[in-house]
Amino acid sequence: MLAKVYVTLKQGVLDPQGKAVGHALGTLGFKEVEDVRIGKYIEVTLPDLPKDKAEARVKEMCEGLLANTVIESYRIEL
Amino acid sequence: MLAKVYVTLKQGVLDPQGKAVGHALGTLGFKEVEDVRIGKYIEVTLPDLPKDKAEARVKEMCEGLLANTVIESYRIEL
Amino acid sequence: MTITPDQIASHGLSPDEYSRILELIGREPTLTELGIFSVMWSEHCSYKSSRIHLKNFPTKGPQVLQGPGENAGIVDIGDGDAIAFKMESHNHPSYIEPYQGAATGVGGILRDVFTMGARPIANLNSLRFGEPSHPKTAHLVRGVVAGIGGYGNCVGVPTVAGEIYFDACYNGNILVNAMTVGHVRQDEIFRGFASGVGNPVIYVGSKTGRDGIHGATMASDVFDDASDEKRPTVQVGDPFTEKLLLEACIEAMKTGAIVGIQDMGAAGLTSSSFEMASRAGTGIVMDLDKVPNREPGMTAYELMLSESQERMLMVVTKGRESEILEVFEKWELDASIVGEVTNDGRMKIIHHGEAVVDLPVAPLADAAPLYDRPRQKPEWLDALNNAAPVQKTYSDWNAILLQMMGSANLCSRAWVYEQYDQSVGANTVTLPGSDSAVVRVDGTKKAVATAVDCNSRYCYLDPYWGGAHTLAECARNVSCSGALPLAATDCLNFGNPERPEIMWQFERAVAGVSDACRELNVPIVSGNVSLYNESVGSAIYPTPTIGVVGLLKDVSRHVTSHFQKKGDVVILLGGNELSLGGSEFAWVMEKRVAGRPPVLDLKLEKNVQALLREWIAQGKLLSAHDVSDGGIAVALAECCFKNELGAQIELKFDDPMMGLFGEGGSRIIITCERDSVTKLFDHAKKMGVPALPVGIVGGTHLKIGKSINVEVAALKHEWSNGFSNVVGKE
Amino acid sequence: MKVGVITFPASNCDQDCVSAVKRMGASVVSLWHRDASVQDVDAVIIPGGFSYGDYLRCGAMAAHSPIMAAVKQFAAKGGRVLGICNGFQILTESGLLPGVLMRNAHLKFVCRTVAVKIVNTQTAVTSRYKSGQILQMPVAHMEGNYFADATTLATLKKNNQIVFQYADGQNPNGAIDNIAGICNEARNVVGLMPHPERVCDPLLGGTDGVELFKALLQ
Ligand SMILES: Nc1ncnc2c1ncn2[C@@H]1O[C@H](COP(=O)(O)OP(=O)(O)O)[C@@H](O)[C@H]1O
Ligand SMILES: [Mg+2]
Repeated sequence: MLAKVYVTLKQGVLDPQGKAVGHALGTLGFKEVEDVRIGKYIEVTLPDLPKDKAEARVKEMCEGLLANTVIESYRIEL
Repeated sequence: MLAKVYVTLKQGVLDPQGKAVGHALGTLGFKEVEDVRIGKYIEVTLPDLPKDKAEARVKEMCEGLLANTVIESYRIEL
Repeated sequence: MTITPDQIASHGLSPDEYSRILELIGREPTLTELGIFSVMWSEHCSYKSSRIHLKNFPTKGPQVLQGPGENAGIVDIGDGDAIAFKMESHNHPSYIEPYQGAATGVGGILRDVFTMGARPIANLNSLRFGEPSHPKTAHLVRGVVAGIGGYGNCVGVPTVAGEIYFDACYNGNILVNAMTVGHVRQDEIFRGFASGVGNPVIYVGSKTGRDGIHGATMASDVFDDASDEKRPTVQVGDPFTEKLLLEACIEAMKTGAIVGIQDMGAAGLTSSSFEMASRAGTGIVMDLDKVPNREPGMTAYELMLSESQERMLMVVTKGRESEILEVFEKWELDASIVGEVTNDGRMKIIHHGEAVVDLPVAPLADAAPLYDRPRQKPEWLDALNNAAPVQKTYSDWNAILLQMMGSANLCSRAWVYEQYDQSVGANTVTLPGSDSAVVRVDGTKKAVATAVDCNSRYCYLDPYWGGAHTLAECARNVSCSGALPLAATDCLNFGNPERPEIMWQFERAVAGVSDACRELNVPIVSGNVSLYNESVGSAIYPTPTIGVVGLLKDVSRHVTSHFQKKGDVVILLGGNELSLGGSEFAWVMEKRVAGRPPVLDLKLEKNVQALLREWIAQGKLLSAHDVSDGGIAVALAECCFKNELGAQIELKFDDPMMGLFGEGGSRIIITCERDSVTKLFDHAKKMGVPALPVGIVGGTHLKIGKSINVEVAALKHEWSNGFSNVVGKE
Repeated sequence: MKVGVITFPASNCDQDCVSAVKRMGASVVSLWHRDASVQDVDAVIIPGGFSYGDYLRCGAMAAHSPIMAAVKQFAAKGGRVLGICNGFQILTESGLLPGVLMRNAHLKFVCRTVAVKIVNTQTAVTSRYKSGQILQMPVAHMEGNYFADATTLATLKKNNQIVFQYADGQNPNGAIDNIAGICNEARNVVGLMPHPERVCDPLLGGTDGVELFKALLQ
């Protein structure tokens, strides 16, 4: 089974990459762009598990490694 | 409005980052992890536009900057 | 299954070459075998068009421990130390995907050096892009530079020198040449031999995927408009794995169990296995089921032709496999025994229990086709040589110098090299920005100085003299730090060899480089050829890039190109007839490439460099900078910037344009203390080397005769900001 | 004095730190990322480089290695820990230092010599410098853009935990308040982005890093 993890910077945390990309889009003529935020999209392949078990496991992975919970939030989709 | 862009490596393209993270998860005790692929999740804030217009615009952004279409595919959600 | 003419053609093999295959093996090849022939006989691997000319290179000398034919050349630097180095191109992949193309180029050349047992101590690169205003240029520059940095920085090898030039001839075909210099103890050199019948063959490093299948044949395909759309499986570099591979290989070599080792470069498992067997005169039997792979269902064809990066093949003393496997386990890398050395001179490959390849090794590796392709001097060349190098007249020399300093080919390259870790390893004595980089050999008082160069406009106007100038200038740059040039590597970037005028350029350039090598005592010990550098039918300028490595016996006796302090005396050492043919002046002012490049007197060049080195070794000089593109006005300005010191120069010339901006070989601006001047001039006179006192360091302005009087700060401002015209403001 | 220098997969300044420490006359214990103890060392250096390729987040995977568990215990008992560049990133990822090192504002790797000001002389590595002293040291990183939220930043200032700042106009990466290096509250754990180990030899263009290592070894 495939677990999808979205890692995004928390509100208020500086996103230098998003800022720079937003700026670059502006100079490329996409003047309408108001903001860009860049996060990660992670696909974890697992053996088939009951959904709640899988979710708990992936949550552990997020807390343990995939996200830095000081500055990032994450969301899991199964 | 918020456009969500998912950028992932094309099938068959090496994902060194995913490989290293998968390996690290294994040593952290998540032995069940079979594979990890890491992509980008980008949020672009735009002024409200008709959906098809917005989609066309964001597509242009992807082709022009957000994705490296030689090795990456992208998917847009509005 | 029968091989169709289409399949033959799509493998880049001519009907003649195919007949030759049939003759060699006495039957029709399998598809995998056809693939193997196609990569082994590709221009990239077999050098079929270039080999007869490469024979002209001088390759020997008492300092040469390993000449061409191995993964890298090696020179002796005394006390049991040696330096391994090589340069290689990654032009086509970098045009398609600049970041990954350049990154994997660096990865490949690093492996060529550490496979010899050498620890890489420096990276260099030589880059050519189209016009700054071309819509693709900025994107390509950004990607390539980031890719070179991204890879080398992660592996922890400082990138210490390089060059980057812009010209319309590279609009559709950029050049990315990467060079690595490594240090090895002479008794710890490894070579790519599959020796010892019965010895196991071990595969180490990354798993094999479907990357870059046909990369080697792609590198030999002419680019056309359609290839902008062609999106082959691009190889992605993994510098993290490379770093582990480097450390693991060096550790494994220390066990003494490795007999031979070779990186998997272009044509991956195919070329590494065939070349190792061929060098040793042995055979190999290999089971592809043992090859670590990262995608299910890979065919034998794909496994043999994949160009996945960060992989090596080694032959190990039988019975000692476990020592090697343990090292790779420690570094958490794949390692797998995939075969064994045999004595029948054949390559036998088994996949899923079936023999899919059974070929004689020697004919594939050594008896590849060899062409003496027709050559003809281009008919347009005489007219071009006879045309005036410059067409207009000029007068405002201050403004012109400011404009020159900010131009794309002369301005500061800090934007580029600040993206490279220049000092990791804590041995970089001279950082980028001088004539050559100086890197200390760890734990000794020795250092190597190294530089890369090519003046492709000269090569276009006169490939012979352009080639000679290129070698001479590169050696001069190394001499300018005080080091004795020991040997060179080259990367010969040319157009389509099937066109007689390209082959003529090739032959002349090789001849020019060779003669300069002989005269200056700098043999070629390794190199690479990149042909078919064309887009929509037009070729790049001939670009035979040269990298030279030199030795400083005592690193404390070296200089940089920068003026050191007020009151020092400026001397012009050497000298030659000047020319504006192919000059930077003509290019900046008129976008014009015409006339003849300057003459080069190789005897004089040799004496100038020898005297320069002698003086530096005696501690008599404070700085030394060679006068190259842009002429003496530009060279003097460059001397001023680092320490923000002006100079008052009394040069006499009738024609300011020629005097200030004319170019010529064998000229070096040096500075010394006031009280050593007389002795130096006496010495120069005795040696028959021209030397001219031209001025004094100091002040806020650069003054040259009656023509130039500009504030150094203003010049530096133009020079520092010039590159933003290429890549845009930050 | 015995100094432990840790090697992670793709550390690449570990040998440079070893040389710098040996130059000061101390002995070196090489520690491997899988070791569970820092042995009997007096100080630990977490060197620069690209541990785990800088993949995912710089320092994230290294922060979870067995040796870092040992370093945490060592630090908790007051042991001196110096993290340089990637080592600084590993210290923030493992929670030994607050804040985070983000991608440089211009998104490019940057390697150049910058002027760095000593702000706090009361730490394990700055006791031999004068307050306000300017050092010339190279930086070489892609992620050196120090960031902390307002509360954390206020705490850092209140406790005088900012140890190094880029001199005005020299900030190479967009770091908040020009922060180049910080320490923990107890002042025994210090992280900085510039590379002092590359300026310990006059031949290499400077010796401004010498006193830093001497202080660490005191
Ligand atoms: N232009 C050249 N000058 C000198 N030696 C060359 C040149 N081109 C190739 N060689 C030598 O031929 C051998 C094969 O080169 P190459 O195929 O690039 O090696 P690899 O497969 O290891 O990258 C090497 O020893 C190389 O140094
Ligand atoms: Mg090789």
